[in-house]
Amino acid sequence: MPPSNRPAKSLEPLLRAEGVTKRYPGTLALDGVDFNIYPGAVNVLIGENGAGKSTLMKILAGVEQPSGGRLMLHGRAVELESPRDALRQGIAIIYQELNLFPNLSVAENVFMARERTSAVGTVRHAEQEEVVRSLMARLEQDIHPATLVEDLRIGQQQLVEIARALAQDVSVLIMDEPTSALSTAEAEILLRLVEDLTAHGVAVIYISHKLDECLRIGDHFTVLRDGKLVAEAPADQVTLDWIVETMAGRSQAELFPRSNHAVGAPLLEVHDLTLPRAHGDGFLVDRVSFTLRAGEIVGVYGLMGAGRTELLECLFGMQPFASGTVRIAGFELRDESIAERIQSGLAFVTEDRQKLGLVQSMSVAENITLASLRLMRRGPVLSRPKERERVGAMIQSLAIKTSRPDQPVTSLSGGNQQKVVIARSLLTAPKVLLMDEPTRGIDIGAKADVFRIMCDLARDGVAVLFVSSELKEVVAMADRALVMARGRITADLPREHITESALAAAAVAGIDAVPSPVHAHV
Amino acid sequence: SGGEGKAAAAANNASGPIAIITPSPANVFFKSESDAAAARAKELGFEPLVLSHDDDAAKQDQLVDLAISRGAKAIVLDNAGADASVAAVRKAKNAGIPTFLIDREINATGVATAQIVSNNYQCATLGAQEFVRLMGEKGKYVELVGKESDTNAQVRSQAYNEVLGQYPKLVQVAKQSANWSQTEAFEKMETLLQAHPDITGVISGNDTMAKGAAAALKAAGKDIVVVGLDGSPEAIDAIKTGEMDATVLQPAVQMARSAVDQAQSYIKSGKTDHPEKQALDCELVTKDNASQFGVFARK
Amino acid sequence: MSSSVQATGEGRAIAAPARPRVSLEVLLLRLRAYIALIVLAVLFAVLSPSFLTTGNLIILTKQVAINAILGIGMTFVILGGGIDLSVGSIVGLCGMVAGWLISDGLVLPMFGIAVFFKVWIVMLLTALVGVGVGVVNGLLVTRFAVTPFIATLGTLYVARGAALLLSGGATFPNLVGHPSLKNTGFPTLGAGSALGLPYPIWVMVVLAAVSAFVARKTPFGRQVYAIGGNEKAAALAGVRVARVKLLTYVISGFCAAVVGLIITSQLVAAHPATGGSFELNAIAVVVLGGTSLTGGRGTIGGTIIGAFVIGVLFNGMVLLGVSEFWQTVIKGAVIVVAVIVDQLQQRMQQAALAKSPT
Amino acid sequence: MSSSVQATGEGRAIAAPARPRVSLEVLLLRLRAYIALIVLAVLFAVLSPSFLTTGNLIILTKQVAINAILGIGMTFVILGGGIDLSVGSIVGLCGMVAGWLISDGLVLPMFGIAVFFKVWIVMLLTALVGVGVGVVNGLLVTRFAVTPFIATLGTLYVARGAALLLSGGATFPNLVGHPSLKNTGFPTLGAGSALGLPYPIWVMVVLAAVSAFVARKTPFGRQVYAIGGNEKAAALAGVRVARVKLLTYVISGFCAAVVGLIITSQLVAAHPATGGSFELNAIAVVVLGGTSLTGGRGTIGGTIIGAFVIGVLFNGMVLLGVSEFWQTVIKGAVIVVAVIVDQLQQRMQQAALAKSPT
Ligand SMILES: Nc1ncnc2c1ncn2[C@@H]1O[C@H](COP(=O)(O)OP(=O)(O)OP(=O)(O)O)[C@@H](O)[C@H]1O
Ligand SMILES: Nc1ncnc2c1ncn2[C@@H]1O[C@H](COP(=O)(O)OP(=O)(O)OP(=O)(O)O)[C@@H](O)[C@H]1O
Ligand SMILES: [Mg+2]
Ligand SMILES: [Mg+2]
Repeated sequence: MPPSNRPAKSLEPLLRAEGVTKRYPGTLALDGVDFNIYPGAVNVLIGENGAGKSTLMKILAGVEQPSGGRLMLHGRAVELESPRDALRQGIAIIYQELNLFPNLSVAENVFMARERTSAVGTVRHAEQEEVVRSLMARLEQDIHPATLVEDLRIGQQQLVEIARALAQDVSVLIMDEPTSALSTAEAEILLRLVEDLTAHGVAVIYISHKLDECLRIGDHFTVLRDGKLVAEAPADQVTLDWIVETMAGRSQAELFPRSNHAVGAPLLEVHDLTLPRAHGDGFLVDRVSFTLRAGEIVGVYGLMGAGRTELLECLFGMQPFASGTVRIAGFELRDESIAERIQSGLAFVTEDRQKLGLVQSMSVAENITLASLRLMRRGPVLSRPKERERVGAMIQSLAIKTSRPDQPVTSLSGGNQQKVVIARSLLTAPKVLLMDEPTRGIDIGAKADVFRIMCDLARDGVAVLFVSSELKEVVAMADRALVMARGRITADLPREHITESALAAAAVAGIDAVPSPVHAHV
Repeated sequence: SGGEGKAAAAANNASGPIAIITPSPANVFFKSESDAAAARAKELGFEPLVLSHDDDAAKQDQLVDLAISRGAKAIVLDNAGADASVAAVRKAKNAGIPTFLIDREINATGVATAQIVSNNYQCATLGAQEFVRLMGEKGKYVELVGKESDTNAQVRSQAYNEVLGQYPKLVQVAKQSANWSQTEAFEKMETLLQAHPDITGVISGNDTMAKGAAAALKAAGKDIVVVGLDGSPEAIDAIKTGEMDATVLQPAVQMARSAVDQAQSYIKSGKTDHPEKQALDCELVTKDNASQFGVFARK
Repeated sequence: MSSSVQATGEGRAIAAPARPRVSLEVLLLRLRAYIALIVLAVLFAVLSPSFLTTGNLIILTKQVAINAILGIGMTFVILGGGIDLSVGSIVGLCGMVAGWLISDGLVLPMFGIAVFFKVWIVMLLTALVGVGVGVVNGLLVTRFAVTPFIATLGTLYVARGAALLLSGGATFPNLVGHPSLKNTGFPTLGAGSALGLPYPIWVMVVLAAVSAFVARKTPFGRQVYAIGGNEKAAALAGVRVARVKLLTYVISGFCAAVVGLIITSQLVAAHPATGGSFELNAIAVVVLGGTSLTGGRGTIGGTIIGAFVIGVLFNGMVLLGVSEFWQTVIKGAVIVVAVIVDQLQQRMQQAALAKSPT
Repeated sequence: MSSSVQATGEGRAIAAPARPRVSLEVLLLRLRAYIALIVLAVLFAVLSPSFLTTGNLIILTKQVAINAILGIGMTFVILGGGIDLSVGSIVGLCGMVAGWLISDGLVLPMFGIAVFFKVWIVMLLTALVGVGVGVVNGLLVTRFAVTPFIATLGTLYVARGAALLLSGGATFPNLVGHPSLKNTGFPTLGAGSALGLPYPIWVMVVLAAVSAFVARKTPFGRQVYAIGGNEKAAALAGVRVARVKLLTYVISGFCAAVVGLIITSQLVAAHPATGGSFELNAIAVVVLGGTSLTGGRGTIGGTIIGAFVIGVLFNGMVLLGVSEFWQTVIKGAVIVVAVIVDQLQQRMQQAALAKSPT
């Protein structure tokens, strides 16, 4: 988009971090960072996993207190003791990890701690739901305000988080990877929303690993690296290569490694896999059949809610009501437990690392070995040396950024946590690797590592099935692409036919023949 | 024939439910008590309604309510506290139901129809006097007190101290509550032996604790005077084997039976031919006469 | 543009049923709580003629009031993700305080006098004691970050000890007060009645109504649910977590004090051991009512029903002359079975509403 | 590629200095658990001459063994994210079972005979009963998805009732067995000793050693921690959650059975009310030992220390002749204070680590 149709941004930063330092046990998360936030503009903050982005945002939002440095709001120093403080100063944040109340309705989530009350101090539920209905309209979502949040999918929940931030009038809105859980269509809605907000003078801080997004909407770019500020530039001086160079010292060429190697015997054979919606109407997974061969990397594309997660869950034995036949290396799986499926060579990387991936109370090492303790034994006993060796190797090959293997896994940055989850599956030496959104919320460097790993595995004869909502990834990485819509496979594209338009078209095929939302902006 | 039936019932003229409310039957004393009462009630043609208040005055209050709503003809009650029970008994009275207290009295007269109690004070005095004798009027001793919020624990401890206090050479080196519990008595005794290895006697508020103490003493290889109170079968066995030296038997069975008998005559004739307060004396049980006693009664 | 609206329009087709689904859920939740109750009631009505008499039902309800009132306070604490083991001891302590104020008055050694209060002031002061213990619990949990279980386990012991020390273990007898001291009338609370229903029942009704309203309709109520659902998120959303949690313990303490007053008034005497292990009943009642011990889910209404389940069970077994030992066994069995039924239904329900676990 | 290694190379460089601090962290963590213990021990050593005598220390440790053994089982359950309220009742039930087998033997009505077993078989059977109750708890929690608190609350009542029914409330006295029945020697477990230490102490030592090993060094132990940390994630990692959780309750049931045997053997009599409210002590002990009630964090070693804290407290107060009432108060206070100290130190520790320059 031409910069012209953007609001002329003032050169006075609205909010400014000066020499902010944050120390955690074992890590210097932020090291004297200066960060300017301009009103009426999209201030993009980029950096690798663990660069310190979220930490900096937590400080701006009053969640964490800086170990050094200060914050200037409207040129005056401010102390933000708590999120409440920050809100009072008009600073709102959409966190990287969802912070919702699964047991409450969408409306109650949006208005939590800011309830609309009557004279006698009772909550005006009707009024709140009315407001939320309009917010949802603005987000082009059709979620009933009275729906319990736990009944929504991640993507929809992410949008509720956003609605929550919109419900209060703010001068600074922080978005920490708001699109990581969104489908392309939903992301589009959000981006338009951001432009709308800046047009009304709001200072938006935008963090994302989807660089094309950043380039599209960013006005100011700030790059963090290992807790230090490495570069700052206005939009017009910024290019993709510049970003990649400055943030990682890597040129994009290496992002998608390719390895052309032979495809072998069928490892995963799926026939008529079906998962009915429990209350009868229709199917979450609808008579899905496909075959996965050794050394193949197959991408599964689809809009959010297409049923890709369910498909993987059925394969991994997480859906008791699923029917159909699944063969691993010719051996048919019936009602095997997850443990047995893992032993038979299946591995699964979940899309929700917080809820289903990590054991937050455990160390990095313990998380990595959890699925393969059998291999760590000497006799009946766990052997520390064996563990240390295996874990060390994994940390090396996945380039997990951790100060030591026995560091609490919660102290890793989002991207590195994701790598830990992947490492766990790889340790089980799988024949077939299922990955649900493996690159969600991780940076270019980490993505490159993940893709490299996928290729290496394929080369070693592992069959890789990965779900992704990012067209580019599928196009670049998949030897074959399956497209799902409404639980059905609507396309099975061989390598040479995988194009963004083909994928996008097939993704809405099940849904009546409208052009894909993606078309609308490509 | 129906007339005959009525006549029969009249002749028998005891029928309808009698509530028998005692503390938890987990304690053999109260069990024998309520068993005896229930048995007697059956003999007399009543329908015994056996309840337990677990020494919880609030629960006792609820049970009395229930007895009333069940239309009980009479209540035989081993109460849950001399003061805390007055209201419940009065409530029954106002509902026209006579209450016959056994084992424990209440701090009010004219409310219950009869208070047939083994005089705790007299029992404890008996035990204390025997203890003095066994101790030879001298030496250090430990007293184990029951649940200190129970009236009986207080009364018994008081009686002990009044008797033992008269003998300057009898020195109480420690006084601990073991809450009527065997396990607690065992552990406290073990510990107290550390502080006072030179004690020559233990006097306990009931037999359960005495047994616990005896076990601890035996384990510590000490054979000293142990005196309990209640006259429970285990205690009597222990006395026979010499683990304990004396206990005081409360005529639980006798109390229970006569309570039911008086209830019947009261229901029949509106009076009991007894004063309200009837104190049954306890009997001292020692090695010499142990063989003459059964379950809370002379054989 | 329009197309993307279309696309989500598809989502609408699926999401739309939300509203009815919610009410269905609620309905089932209600039903679930009732089932055990109905089963038991019918059972006893058949087995014992005296069960369904007005007299018995009133007594039953009066006894239910005790657990119900404790349960109401406990519900708030549990909804907020905590637990309160100290309620039983608070009942005992408050009973003793009331008894002490009525029989000995507030002794002021410095002036060598004792001040006696009107009964309603005594009740007020007693309630304040309950609130006080609640505040202590709350502070331990919020300010000192002690796990609720342990914090309230501590106060369980301390409060009980205090109750015993207050009278050296003795009972405060015959709390009728004395005309000359203008402190008569205490027994009325326990013994009196209006419109044929004993006061304790009215107290329960009022407390239940008020709390149900607070839980559903006030920001405080919603925030309690929020904290129970996701405490971290609540803090980030700006909920004053510490304050709200503290308040739940205060409510619980207050309810315990009320129970203490009712029981003491019924007995016209204060016994320091009163209330022992009441906490287990209170918790059982809450959980039988369908409230989740992990917090965030449950209703006051459910708790009341839970209280009736326990009450009916106790009443019925006594009427049938079930032996003490069997009563213990059956009580345990019923608690578990009721919850299992609860679980099964929840599962059936989930199955009926199943969505991806993600 | 190399560049990415580069990047992480830097990452390590930054974090490297952390190493030395690790051991410090661990050290502080260890120390924390001891503090309350040391304070109390010193206090009593000063106040009572008899406290530091060998005899007393042995007795003390013997009494600690009871809570410690219960605590060990409880630790596994709590680490796995559960709780076991039934241990006290299991102690009572198992004691009664042992007493019954020794005095009446296993009665087989159909043959009109009673079979008497050697003492070691009696102990085996008793342990099996404890394990059995554990299995029931485990199944209720895993198969029927009942909240641990409620499941074990139910078995608390049922097991207690069973214990009472077994003898109709009576005690099994004088369990010395009879030479003719070849079932003598039961009292040895409680009264006997080796190398000057009573058997109960040895039992504690062995159980503690074994469980510490299991918890730290075996896949099972690791999986317990994982389940306590994040059950769903553990399940996805292929941990057989149901099986592992069930096992923790079995361990707890077994430990309770052992305690039941020890106590019965010490008293040479089985009383159905034995073990009442032991569960509270066991839980207190575990938490005093620094194990988190939310699961996933804690150690067996900590639990043992926790048991000593309670044991020393109890022993010292009795030696000093502290009144029962004050004992209650102080016990509660100490539990809370110990945990508060624990919390404060954790915080200070965090703060210290954050400040210290990287
Ligand atoms: N609570 C914590 N304790 C210790 N270290 C922490 C903690 N939170 C963050 N860190 C460390 O601070 C550094 C920055 O983390 P942060 O989450 O800000 O990275 P990020 O830029 O948000 O990465 P991502 O893009 O993956 O979210 C990381 O090295 C991380 O390990
Ligand atoms: N708006 C909606 N409301 C309710 N259910 C929906 C909605 N949209 C889709 N679904 C159903 O929910 C199921 C699961 O959605 P889910 O997001 O897990 O699928 P997905 O393809 O894995 O998407 P993603 O992996 O991006 O989350 C889908 O099969 C879809 O049929
Ligand atoms: Mg981040
Ligand atoms: Mg998905």
